Amino acid sequence: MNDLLKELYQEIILDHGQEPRNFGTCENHNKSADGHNPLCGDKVHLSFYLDENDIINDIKFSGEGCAISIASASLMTEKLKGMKLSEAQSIFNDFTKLVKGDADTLEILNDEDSLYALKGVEAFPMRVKCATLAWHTFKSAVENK
Amino acid sequence: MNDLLKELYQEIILDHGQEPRNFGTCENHNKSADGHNPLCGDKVHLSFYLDENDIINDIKFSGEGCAISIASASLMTEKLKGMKLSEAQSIFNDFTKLVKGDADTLEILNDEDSLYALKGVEAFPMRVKCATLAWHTFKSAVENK
Amino acid sequence: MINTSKIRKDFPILDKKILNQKDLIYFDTAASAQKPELVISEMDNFYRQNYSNVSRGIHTLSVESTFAFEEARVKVQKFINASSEKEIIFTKSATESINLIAQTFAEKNINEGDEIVLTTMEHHSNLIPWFLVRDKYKCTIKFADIDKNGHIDKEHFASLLNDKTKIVAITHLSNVFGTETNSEILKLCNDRNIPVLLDGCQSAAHLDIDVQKLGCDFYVFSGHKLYGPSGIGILYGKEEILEQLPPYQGGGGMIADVTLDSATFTGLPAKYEAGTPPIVEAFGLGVAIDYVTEIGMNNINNHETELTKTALNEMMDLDFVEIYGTSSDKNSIISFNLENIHSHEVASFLDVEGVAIRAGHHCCQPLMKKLNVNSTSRMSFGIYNTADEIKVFINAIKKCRDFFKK
Amino acid sequence: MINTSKIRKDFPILDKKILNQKDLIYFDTAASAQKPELVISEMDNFYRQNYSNVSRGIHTLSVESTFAFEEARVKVQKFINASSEKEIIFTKSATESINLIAQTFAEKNINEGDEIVLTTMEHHSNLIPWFLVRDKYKCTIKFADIDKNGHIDKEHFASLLNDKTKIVAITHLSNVFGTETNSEILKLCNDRNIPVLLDGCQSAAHLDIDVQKLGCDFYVFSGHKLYGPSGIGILYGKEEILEQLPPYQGGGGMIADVTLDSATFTGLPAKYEAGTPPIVEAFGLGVAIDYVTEIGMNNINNHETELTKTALNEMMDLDFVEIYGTSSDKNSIISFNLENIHSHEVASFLDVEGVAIRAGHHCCQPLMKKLNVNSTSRMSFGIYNTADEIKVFINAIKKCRDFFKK
Ligand SMILES: Cc1ncc(COP(=O)(O)O)c(C=O)c1O
Ligand SMILES: Cc1ncc(COP(=O)(O)O)c(C=O)c1O
Repeated sequence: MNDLLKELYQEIILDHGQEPRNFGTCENHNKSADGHNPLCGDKVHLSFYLDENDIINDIKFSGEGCAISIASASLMTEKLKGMKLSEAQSIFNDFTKLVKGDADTLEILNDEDSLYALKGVEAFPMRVKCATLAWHTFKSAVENK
Repeated sequence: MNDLLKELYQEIILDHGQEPRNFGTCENHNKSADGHNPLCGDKVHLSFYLDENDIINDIKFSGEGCAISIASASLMTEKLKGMKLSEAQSIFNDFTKLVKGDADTLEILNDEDSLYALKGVEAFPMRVKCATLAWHTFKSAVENK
Repeated sequence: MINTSKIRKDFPILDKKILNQKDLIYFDTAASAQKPELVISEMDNFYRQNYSNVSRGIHTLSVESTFAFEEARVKVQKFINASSEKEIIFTKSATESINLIAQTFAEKNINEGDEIVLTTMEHHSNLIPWFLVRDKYKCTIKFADIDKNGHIDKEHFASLLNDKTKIVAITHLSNVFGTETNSEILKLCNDRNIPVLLDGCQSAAHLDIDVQKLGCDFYVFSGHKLYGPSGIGILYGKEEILEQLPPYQGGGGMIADVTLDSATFTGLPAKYEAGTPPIVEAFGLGVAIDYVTEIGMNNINNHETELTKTALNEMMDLDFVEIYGTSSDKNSIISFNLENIHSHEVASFLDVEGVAIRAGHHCCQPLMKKLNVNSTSRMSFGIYNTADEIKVFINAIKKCRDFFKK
Repeated sequence: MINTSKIRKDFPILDKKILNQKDLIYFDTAASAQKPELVISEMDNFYRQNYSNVSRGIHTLSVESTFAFEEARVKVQKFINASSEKEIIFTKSATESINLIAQTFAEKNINEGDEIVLTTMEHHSNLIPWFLVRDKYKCTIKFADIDKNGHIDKEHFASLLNDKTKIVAITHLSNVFGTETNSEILKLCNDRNIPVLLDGCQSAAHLDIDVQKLGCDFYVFSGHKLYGPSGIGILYGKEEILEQLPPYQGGGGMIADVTLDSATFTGLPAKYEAGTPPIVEAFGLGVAIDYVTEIGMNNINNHETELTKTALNEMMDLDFVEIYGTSSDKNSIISFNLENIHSHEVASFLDVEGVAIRAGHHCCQPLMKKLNVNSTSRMSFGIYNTADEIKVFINAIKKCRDFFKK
């Protein structure tokens, strides 16, 4: 089987794609947003609770989409849970670079990180939107009042 | 001087272009129309009297335009004056062919005819509209109620 | 039958190796067709030898460009058998053609409470222009049902037509099902004197089109799906209707006389071609029309329906493939999903195998909702495709299933 | 200074012999520019190697096309120094760009009794779109006076602005006079917070454009006048304004979500690019922008104003030539008439000499009326023109005068 595909669909991606973690809606949330990829119709709903110290407490997502978008959303929620908002935003930047093929310029993430599983996306530029859908939704949730 | 230009601007064309015959409006007319070349702004007004035997009696034109369009209008009025409408319409067809380079297929006009002076237009396809402006105006006057 | 191996040599892009190794198998012609050498090189040559702006100039290049441009119009006219070249308007795309008609037709003919009839399988480009009309004129849109093969339900359709129906706008060949609209549907409209717009985006490249026989009042298509260049669309409209409609865009070339207080407009087709038109694109479309006409639309149609049958039969044998519409009158387009695999995965997987297919909603979101899917994969054929390519494809989807099963 | 002899080699059409004998002297760049080899061959190559539809596909060709298309957008953005690529909309022509803004801006902002300010020298493409708005919304259009050189009368212009003025739409460089609109005119609008549309059709190829410095809210131009292909236009609009305006055309690609009852639209720029866009044309325009940027807009400007001065001086010495606008800040365009000779005769005569100029009203009928002429001849320059060509031209108009005098 082709190496690029193996890179793209690592075990962890297929796993999270089929059995996403943190799937659902947080009962107690103060931030949420809907994300949407108009090119294919994929959708994600994200909700989380940002506490008074700007820590992301509970975070969950739901939606339909391809393995990449679902796995990415699942890995994102795992990553962000318990994290400070400002740090999450830096990771947003790093992650975007990672999937676009700019891994050399990352500031926080390193190749031990679970998010690195999505590095294979760089060889499939049209899938970048799939990989970043959840992250953009996170961003709009933050910006929503 | 170039032969094509000599063909286009024969003596008779320059003459009619500068001193058009039948210039003005017929006092007594029952047919008239305005013609207009939107590409350059040239204009012609044509009026004539069609008697009960379908003979074109008096016919006059006015307007502004290039030497070709004015000369063509002038020569047309000379030609059509006193002519039966049906014959005029056949000449319309012949004339159109003549300036478009189809002189071989003419039915009435022959190379003795004064209208033949406009044969040189065939080498300047963008001037066909100039040469036929008066004729199209004639046609719409006939069609006007 | 057509000589595919000869035809394939006409398409330079077919020499492409995907990821430097796999032969390109282009199964995405419904999105846009590839271009034959002839179209590419004639346009190239036109820019080198004859280019200038059209219509307004007197010099040699202007003459050459203008005549080439108008000759292309006549080629289009003959290609779809319109009765006059005045009925052929050059636009930038089929989408623009539909917007043009929607806006101008509505301005003249549609009032509050009037009705427009579409179907539930229309492409967004034949939906949204009418939604914009609906918002503006407070009219109603009714949607004809379709069956699972993409055939319009004749009885339901008939029941929608009434004295308030001002226009019907429907696809001629569905870009999801590949099925052709039955002529009886048009007949129903003709009988009631209701103008019909046919969206010919998918039919122009696959069927022998005769707009007069079809009984449509408007027919639109895009050059890029007919082996022509990007940037050019066609609007065919019956002269007596177009003449009555107001102008759409204003600008140079569509003006008879202007003062600061008012303007009068020229006749057809210039009235609807404000501004410098897509000159070389129109010329290139003319070349593409020559090219397909030479091969013969009926031969093309035979070749493509044959391929479609072959693919359909093979795919129906695979239990992990769900096909949307399996009727035997399908033409050139097959939409499908692999069990439990998102269409994106299928498309990426096939891409690596060299096979270009499309994945997504195909600009038919309402239809996707109706089919109860998020997206589908779609393969579509053109004159250059072969049965061998279908074999590679079948093999590839099997591998894809295996890859994602583990 | 630029190296004209090197540049001339880049333009294949300059090898053309008119009527098989005369060297082509192309003085009609204001109508449409000729194309450099690079633009022609890169587009050719794109069709051979990378073509497919954009945005919606996942396969390799779709990726290549999409990235090339979006890269072209960024090139345009940088070329005119827009602050974001979202502000760059691909249309089919400047004419369409103006119509787009006229319709959407009016829908949102213009009501009965409101005012629009234009000038008396606007091109039909910057007149008629506003006439259509005037008819629809019963607003008023006011026309700023110009002097005999084509400079807008600043006082008169200022006197037209008031609280009812909703938008100002003016040419940046007159296609008849070749004079540039003074920045003070824009300042007057900026001071009053009145949005300004600049018609950049003639300026984009001759001036170094910075839309932010210019202080315009909209800027439009056509690719074909900037050495790019036909079939592509640009609309620049400030993001915060475009975001507020309603959609123009509806269709594929500009949709977020659709049901049969309603649709939501995507953000900029897709919102204004319904349907398959002019893909290869956008790419080709990007190549053209690279080409002129490499030469340098300031160098181009110097070269062309120099040529204009040379021609103007020579022509002013000829007593049978009437020139429209003789101010020294003319750029690239000279309109004129030969005494007692209609512009058509001049154009045909020059054509036979190999010199391509334009004759007619130049889509400026109101201006022609104001100048009290039926038509004019117009010569216009591009990067490939030379002082030697001007000599041939001067000689030719002398011969023309002689020919028609006898
Ligand atoms: C000043 C001006 N505005 C608008 C236009 C219209 O441009 P286009 O025909 O490319 O839409 C032109 C060119 O003809 C022009 O010179
Ligand atoms: C059925 C149908 N209608 C309309 C369109 C829109 O065509 P275009 O994008 O060329 O305007 C398409 C193609 O995408 C189509 O398949």
